[in-house]
Amino acid sequence: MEIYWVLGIPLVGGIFLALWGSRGNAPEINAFFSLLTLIAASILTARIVADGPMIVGGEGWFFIDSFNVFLVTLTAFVAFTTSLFSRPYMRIEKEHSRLNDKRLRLYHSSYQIFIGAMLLALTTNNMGILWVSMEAATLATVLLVSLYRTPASLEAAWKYFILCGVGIAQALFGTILLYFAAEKVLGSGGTALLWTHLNEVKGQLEPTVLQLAFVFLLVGYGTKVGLAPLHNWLPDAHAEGPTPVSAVLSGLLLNVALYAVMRSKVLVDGALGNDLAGNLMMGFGLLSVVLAAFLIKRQTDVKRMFAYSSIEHMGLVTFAFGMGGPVASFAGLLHMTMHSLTKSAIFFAVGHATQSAGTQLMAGIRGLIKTNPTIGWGLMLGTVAILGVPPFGVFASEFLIITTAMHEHAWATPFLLTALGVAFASIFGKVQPMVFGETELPRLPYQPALTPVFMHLALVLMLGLFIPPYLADWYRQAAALLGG
Amino acid sequence: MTTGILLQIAQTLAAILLAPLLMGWVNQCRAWLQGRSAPPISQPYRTLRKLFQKDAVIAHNASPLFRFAPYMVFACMALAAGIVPTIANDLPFSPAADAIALVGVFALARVFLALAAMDIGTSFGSLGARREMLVAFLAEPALLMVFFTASLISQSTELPVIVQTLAHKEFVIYPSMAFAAVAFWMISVAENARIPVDNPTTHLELTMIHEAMILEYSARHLALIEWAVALKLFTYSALGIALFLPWGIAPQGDLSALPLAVLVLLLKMLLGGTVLSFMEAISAKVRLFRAPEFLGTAFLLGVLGMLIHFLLEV
Amino acid sequence: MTLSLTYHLQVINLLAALLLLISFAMLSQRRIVGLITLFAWQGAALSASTAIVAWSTGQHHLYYSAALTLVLKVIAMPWFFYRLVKKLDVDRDVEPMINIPTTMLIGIVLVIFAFNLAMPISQMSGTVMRSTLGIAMATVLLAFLMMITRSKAIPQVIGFLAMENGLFFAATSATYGMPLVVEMGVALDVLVGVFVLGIFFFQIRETFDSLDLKHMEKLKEK
Amino acid sequence: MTPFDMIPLQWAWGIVLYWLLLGGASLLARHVSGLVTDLIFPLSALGALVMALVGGSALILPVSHFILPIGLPDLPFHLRLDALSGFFLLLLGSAAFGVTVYAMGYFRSMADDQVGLLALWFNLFLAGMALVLLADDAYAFMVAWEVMALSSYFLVTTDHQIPDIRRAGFLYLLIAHVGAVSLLLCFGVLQGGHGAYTFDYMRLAEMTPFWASVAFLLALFGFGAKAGLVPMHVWLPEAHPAAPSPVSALMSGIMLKTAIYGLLRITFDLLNLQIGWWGTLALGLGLLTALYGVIFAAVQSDMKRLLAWSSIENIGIIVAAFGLTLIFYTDGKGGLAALSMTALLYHALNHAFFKSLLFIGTGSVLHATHERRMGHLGGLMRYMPWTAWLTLVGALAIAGLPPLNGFISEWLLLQAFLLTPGLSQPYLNMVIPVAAAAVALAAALAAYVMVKFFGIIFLGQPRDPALHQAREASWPERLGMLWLAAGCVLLGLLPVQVTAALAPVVRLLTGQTLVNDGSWLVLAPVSAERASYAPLIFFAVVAVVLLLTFVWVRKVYHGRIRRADPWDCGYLEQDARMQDTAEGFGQPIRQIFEAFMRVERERPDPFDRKPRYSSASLDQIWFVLYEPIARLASWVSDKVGRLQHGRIQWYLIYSFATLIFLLVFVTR
Repeated sequence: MEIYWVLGIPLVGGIFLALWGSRGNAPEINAFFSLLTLIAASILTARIVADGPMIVGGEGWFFIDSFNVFLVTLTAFVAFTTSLFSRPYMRIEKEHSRLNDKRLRLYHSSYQIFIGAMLLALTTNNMGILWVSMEAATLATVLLVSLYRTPASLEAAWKYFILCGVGIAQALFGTILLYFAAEKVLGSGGTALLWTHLNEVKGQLEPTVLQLAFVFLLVGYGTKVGLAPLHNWLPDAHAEGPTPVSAVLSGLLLNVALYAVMRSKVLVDGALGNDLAGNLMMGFGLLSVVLAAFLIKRQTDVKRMFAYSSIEHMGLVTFAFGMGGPVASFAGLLHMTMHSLTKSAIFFAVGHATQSAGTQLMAGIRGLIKTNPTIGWGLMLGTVAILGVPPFGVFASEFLIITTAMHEHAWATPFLLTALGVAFASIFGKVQPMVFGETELPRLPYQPALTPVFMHLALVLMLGLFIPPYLADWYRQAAALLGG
Repeated sequence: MTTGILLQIAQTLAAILLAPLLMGWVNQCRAWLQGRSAPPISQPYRTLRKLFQKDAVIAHNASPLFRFAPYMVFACMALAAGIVPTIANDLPFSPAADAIALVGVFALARVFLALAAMDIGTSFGSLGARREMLVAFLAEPALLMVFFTASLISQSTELPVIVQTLAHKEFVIYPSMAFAAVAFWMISVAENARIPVDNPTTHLELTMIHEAMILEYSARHLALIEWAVALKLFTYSALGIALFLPWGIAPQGDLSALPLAVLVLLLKMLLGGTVLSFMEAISAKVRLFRAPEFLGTAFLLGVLGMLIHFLLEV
Repeated sequence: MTLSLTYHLQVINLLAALLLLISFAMLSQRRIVGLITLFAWQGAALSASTAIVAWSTGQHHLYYSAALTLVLKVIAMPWFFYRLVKKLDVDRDVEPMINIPTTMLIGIVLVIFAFNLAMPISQMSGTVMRSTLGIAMATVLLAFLMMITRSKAIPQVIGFLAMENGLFFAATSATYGMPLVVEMGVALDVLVGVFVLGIFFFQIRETFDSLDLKHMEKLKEK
Repeated sequence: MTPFDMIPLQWAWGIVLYWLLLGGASLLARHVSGLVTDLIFPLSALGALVMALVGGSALILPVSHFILPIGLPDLPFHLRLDALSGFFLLLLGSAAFGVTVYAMGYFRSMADDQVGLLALWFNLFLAGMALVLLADDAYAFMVAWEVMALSSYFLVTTDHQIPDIRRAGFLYLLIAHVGAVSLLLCFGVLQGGHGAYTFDYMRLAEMTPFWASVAFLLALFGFGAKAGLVPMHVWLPEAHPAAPSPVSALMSGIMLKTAIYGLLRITFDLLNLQIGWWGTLALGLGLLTALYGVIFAAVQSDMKRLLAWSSIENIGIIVAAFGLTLIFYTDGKGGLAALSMTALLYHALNHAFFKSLLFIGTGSVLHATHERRMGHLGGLMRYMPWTAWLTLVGALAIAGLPPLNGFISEWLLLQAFLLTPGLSQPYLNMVIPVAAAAVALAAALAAYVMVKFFGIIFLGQPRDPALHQAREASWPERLGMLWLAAGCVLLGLLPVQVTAALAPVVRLLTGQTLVNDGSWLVLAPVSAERASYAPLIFFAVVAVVLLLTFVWVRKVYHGRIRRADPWDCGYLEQDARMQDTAEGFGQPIRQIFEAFMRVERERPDPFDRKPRYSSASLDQIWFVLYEPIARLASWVSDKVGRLQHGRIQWYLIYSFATLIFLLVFVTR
């Protein structure tokens, strides 16, 4: 039952804001709906914790297990904090008259739709619907990326649309192939694409078809995950869109896309019985990590830089899932969580920083710690966290990933070592002067909404030192599900 | 034990008292060899007495360190003289410091002297200190190498044990000791500020090392330093004797051998002094920049000696 | 029955071949209006084949998707694009990135590749059609190629939609159509997508006063 | 339960918590003027003292385990306190006590909110270091390790307005992080596959020689990067001068030792086999580091930089001792291993004391004169006698002069070197005495460096008129220095007792202990015949002779003392600029060892009105190793950047190519 609330609230919110979103208190309404979603999601979570996995609706349209339930919570949570952050942020944008009410209406309503689409993608049991909602999420964000209507933002949005559209088309082809293989076993009709059904019979699915299907799915959803060399839309979209959008894009959308990949991988592994899928993912992951690290080195735009860092981390997660095994999968899931929390926190801090400096170029941002200490420390700590320095949680997952890799795929570790080193040098070398040093930047005229930042960082810190047992259990079950 | 302690004190006192004599003898020989009319052999004693009677003149900005240093240097040298077996071989002090510690003692004295030299802040003082340390940082490890060779042979760094092994065990020829001997000679020349590294008789600012350090001292402080210098020369000679011609030093607890030992010692000292002055007379002072090379050679010889030991004697 | 099946089989194979032919034609077509026409024809062929499949196999929900295809891809979208082209007045020759003959050659290679790829699958395809999957895949790849070669916005989008056609063909002919929900969803997405694109075109147009993609190469690694 | 039936481990963990709380408190208290310096720092110092006691007690008490309810799900923090950890905790506590007391006076002059923040990181730093020593599983260790690095980074960048300091901090954290990652890999090897991250499992894991060597090399790299082993040392001469002096003292005196601790823990405790060539490698690296460090120390003109380089030297000596221990150990010579291990631990302890002492000494000088360049100091002994005399103790100690503590560890080490004829491999028999020569050379050079250091800063005439205003350090600062100086003296005078106290650690690591053949007075590590050293007698004799001479001179000759201008061969116009500068003092060394450095000279041309000559000796390794790496990285990133040139068609081609490639790949 809660599932309908979880999906319904954002939908209603989207429609409501589409109609009345141009009024002054739209940001509050937005935050309110996000809060409702979060509440519904947590009730759902509580339900799952109590009763275990469940299948809801007609022939079982919705399927919630330990793998996606925590992603649902995560999504709802980050969506809520982001909406809190976007309240003052969007106000300022409006005062600077970079946006007007019409655009804000568009922004708020698409925001809700986007969240709804992602939640649907996470909860649906039907691989087809999964595809549909992924596409919907893309469409909802395209207009958000081009919200400023600047040439750059239009270009970014266009690339985002075309590249992801093409990618997702491949994913559809993969889905068709999947269905093609499935109907032989399950017979044609609605149930043949239900993941739960597929999962039961995955052993009987036709390998040759499935491996083709997986290639298409991987290329398709991988484009949205931002795996190199399919990642080219990602930095542009992150850099040119409004910061809240960047936050949810790299904090949530990438996760959801990766979720789709993983769902397919489970089926393919079952059908093929070899670790072809795993090797492909390891390859992509490693490539992304290394490329991203070296690309970070040459960035001048702060949001672009952190976008590349998202690619790097998604690569790491993909690599971990590719390795498989309980520890690695566990680490991958953990890393997903940590990355969304940390990265969105960073984007919040960066948003305020860029607003106070009036530029996204890092050369223009200096000595935040003097003018806006909280922002400065938020950015510094966030950066340190995302770079995998303990006691922040990102380290916990990197610890598991790297140690496992060292033991099972020692050949990969030199790449990881290089990439991590280069990424650390580049990011920290660029962030340090932004935070430290002398400056003549003005103080922010308003009170920055840094509650979300420190809330996230506190969570990350907490998870680095202590992971609640039930959360750990989810991770374990999910890891087992992903072929542990 | 008591006899040991008495012997120890006796030996130390003897060293302290005899040291200027050796100095005088060396100067006399050198004068003869250079065809000058020689000062009497007791000249050093006279100098010391004269210096002790004078009023001390000290620079305005001299710190306590400056006045403390001479006593420190003297004390160190006395200790050194105490632990080197000169006449007898069972010395209660000797467990207190072995060969390595002996090097440490010399280093301690040197550091204090160098610091005192820098204290007044004159151009020559700091210059002397620098040069002294330059000589030291090569001479010290070289000296250690010499000791190592000896102690690898005798399986010990205890000077008495070394002497015991070299003198009172059956006679063996150690090629390594030959290298060590040459190295030791070069070191002791440098350490005692003799030609060719330094010239104790001139105050030529381009070349002087030791003298540059003690320029600011006068009267009793100077006297103590001069005495310490003499003592150092004495100790080094004693060392050389103990290491390279140890025969005649009285073995553990046989007092009957003592008189002989004293006699032998005096002879050796005379001999050593003659040789030293002879070498000084025939060689010329090298340029300061050559000093590191000179000592580097000594260092290398020391190391070579050790390697030779491993090659031929193990 | 088998006879009729063979008829359908032949007709559908014919339509499939037509589909492939049209893709090639699109690949070689310079004028945008011509492109749009071809796109309409492709849609028509697609919906026809869908209808036949529906009729021959009694998968009634395929009628819906055939109708949907007819409405969307043969009428609505071409019309919309015509309007757009007239309105924005961008109907000029498009100079492709790679010249036409080369493109054709690459296209042929792709087709062969796609067939080889699809061969093992078609072997054990239990459905009436054999080689359709290969053709669908070829159509998709050709559309992809077209998107690569075209340097203007509208042709690229048409290529995108042609790709969707290929997918639809695969969905309907290789399998007896996806579950209805899915197809509806897909169709909805396509529809929304096109509207978004429409908005886009105007925005791009008013920003760059041209739909040439050459203006949109600013974002890069300096 | 009452505090008395708590096991030491619980005490240790309690103090770690206590430090963390103090950190939080100082953050809150930062707005109340003077509260942090007058309350927080004393409390931290108290904690340090207790920590020292706990560590000491752990040397004799049995090993104790302890599991915290935090950490990873399957891997809660395991803590463990054995003799090794105990020894290093003792080192940490006793040295940190002096430094923290000192800090109480040192940071008085700092703005309140700044000092509040600083105290937070200060306490975190202490807690982190202690936790490193207590950790008993890979995760806890790494967390503590990085907390230590991070907090010290924030301490180093206290004055982040200065670009050089930012650069130093960045370099420091970067190298620390790379080292940490290689430690991660090392643990990855050690965990043996079944996700067994606790040290207990690692102790059990059976390793092939190959993987053991990989683990060892990774550990050597990781810990070497933290300890400042050549060629990973480049951050050290930058970061230590950049930090506030008490922090430099902590970093140099204690943090470097945590790296040594890790090296010992992994090599002798976690790895279940050791291989001889490891020892040779470590010995070689250690000696190289020692010589490299001391040579560069001799040519520095910045006093804190000089000390930083000298830290590199001492680490080199410690690592050399480590290598020697390995060689003996793998050769089955437990007794000799015990000897060199004792030397190692002893030197680590000594270095903690005298290096911290020297660093805070420079801190007081810095406070009094706001000057770090030795070329602008001088004659301070007259204005700050306490600082001067206490620093002199440290200087003599680090120069390895008897009867202070520096001498003993070097003496022990040389003894160990002299015992190599016992070894089975002949080539080692030969090589190692030569290594002894290198150690001796380094020690002698250290004396050179310290004469330069002390002489130029505290002796001579002030090179700058402003120095006449220099004031003596405040009483907490003096107290801190006094504590450390006393440590140097006691460690120097009581070697027998200290070595006895080290015995449990040595037994834990090498299986044997040092037998002291001498009495409570005489240290005779192998046998009284073999070698012996009795600093107390030594000291007594020197003192007695000194006294006697003094009295005698006084009694016999009552010469008066006249004050006059310096004579200096009768030269007139003595002024401060005629003294040796720091550069001048180092010049001979530079001339001899120029091959190691890149010397940049600024020569005046003949027509200069105000001719200036300046020369800087730069680290050659930076240019031959690090700059090429940096260039390579940017070259690669340029090439990679080409991929992304904005044309959407190209992006489509990437996707297309990927698709085709994968299709071919899977259906091949």
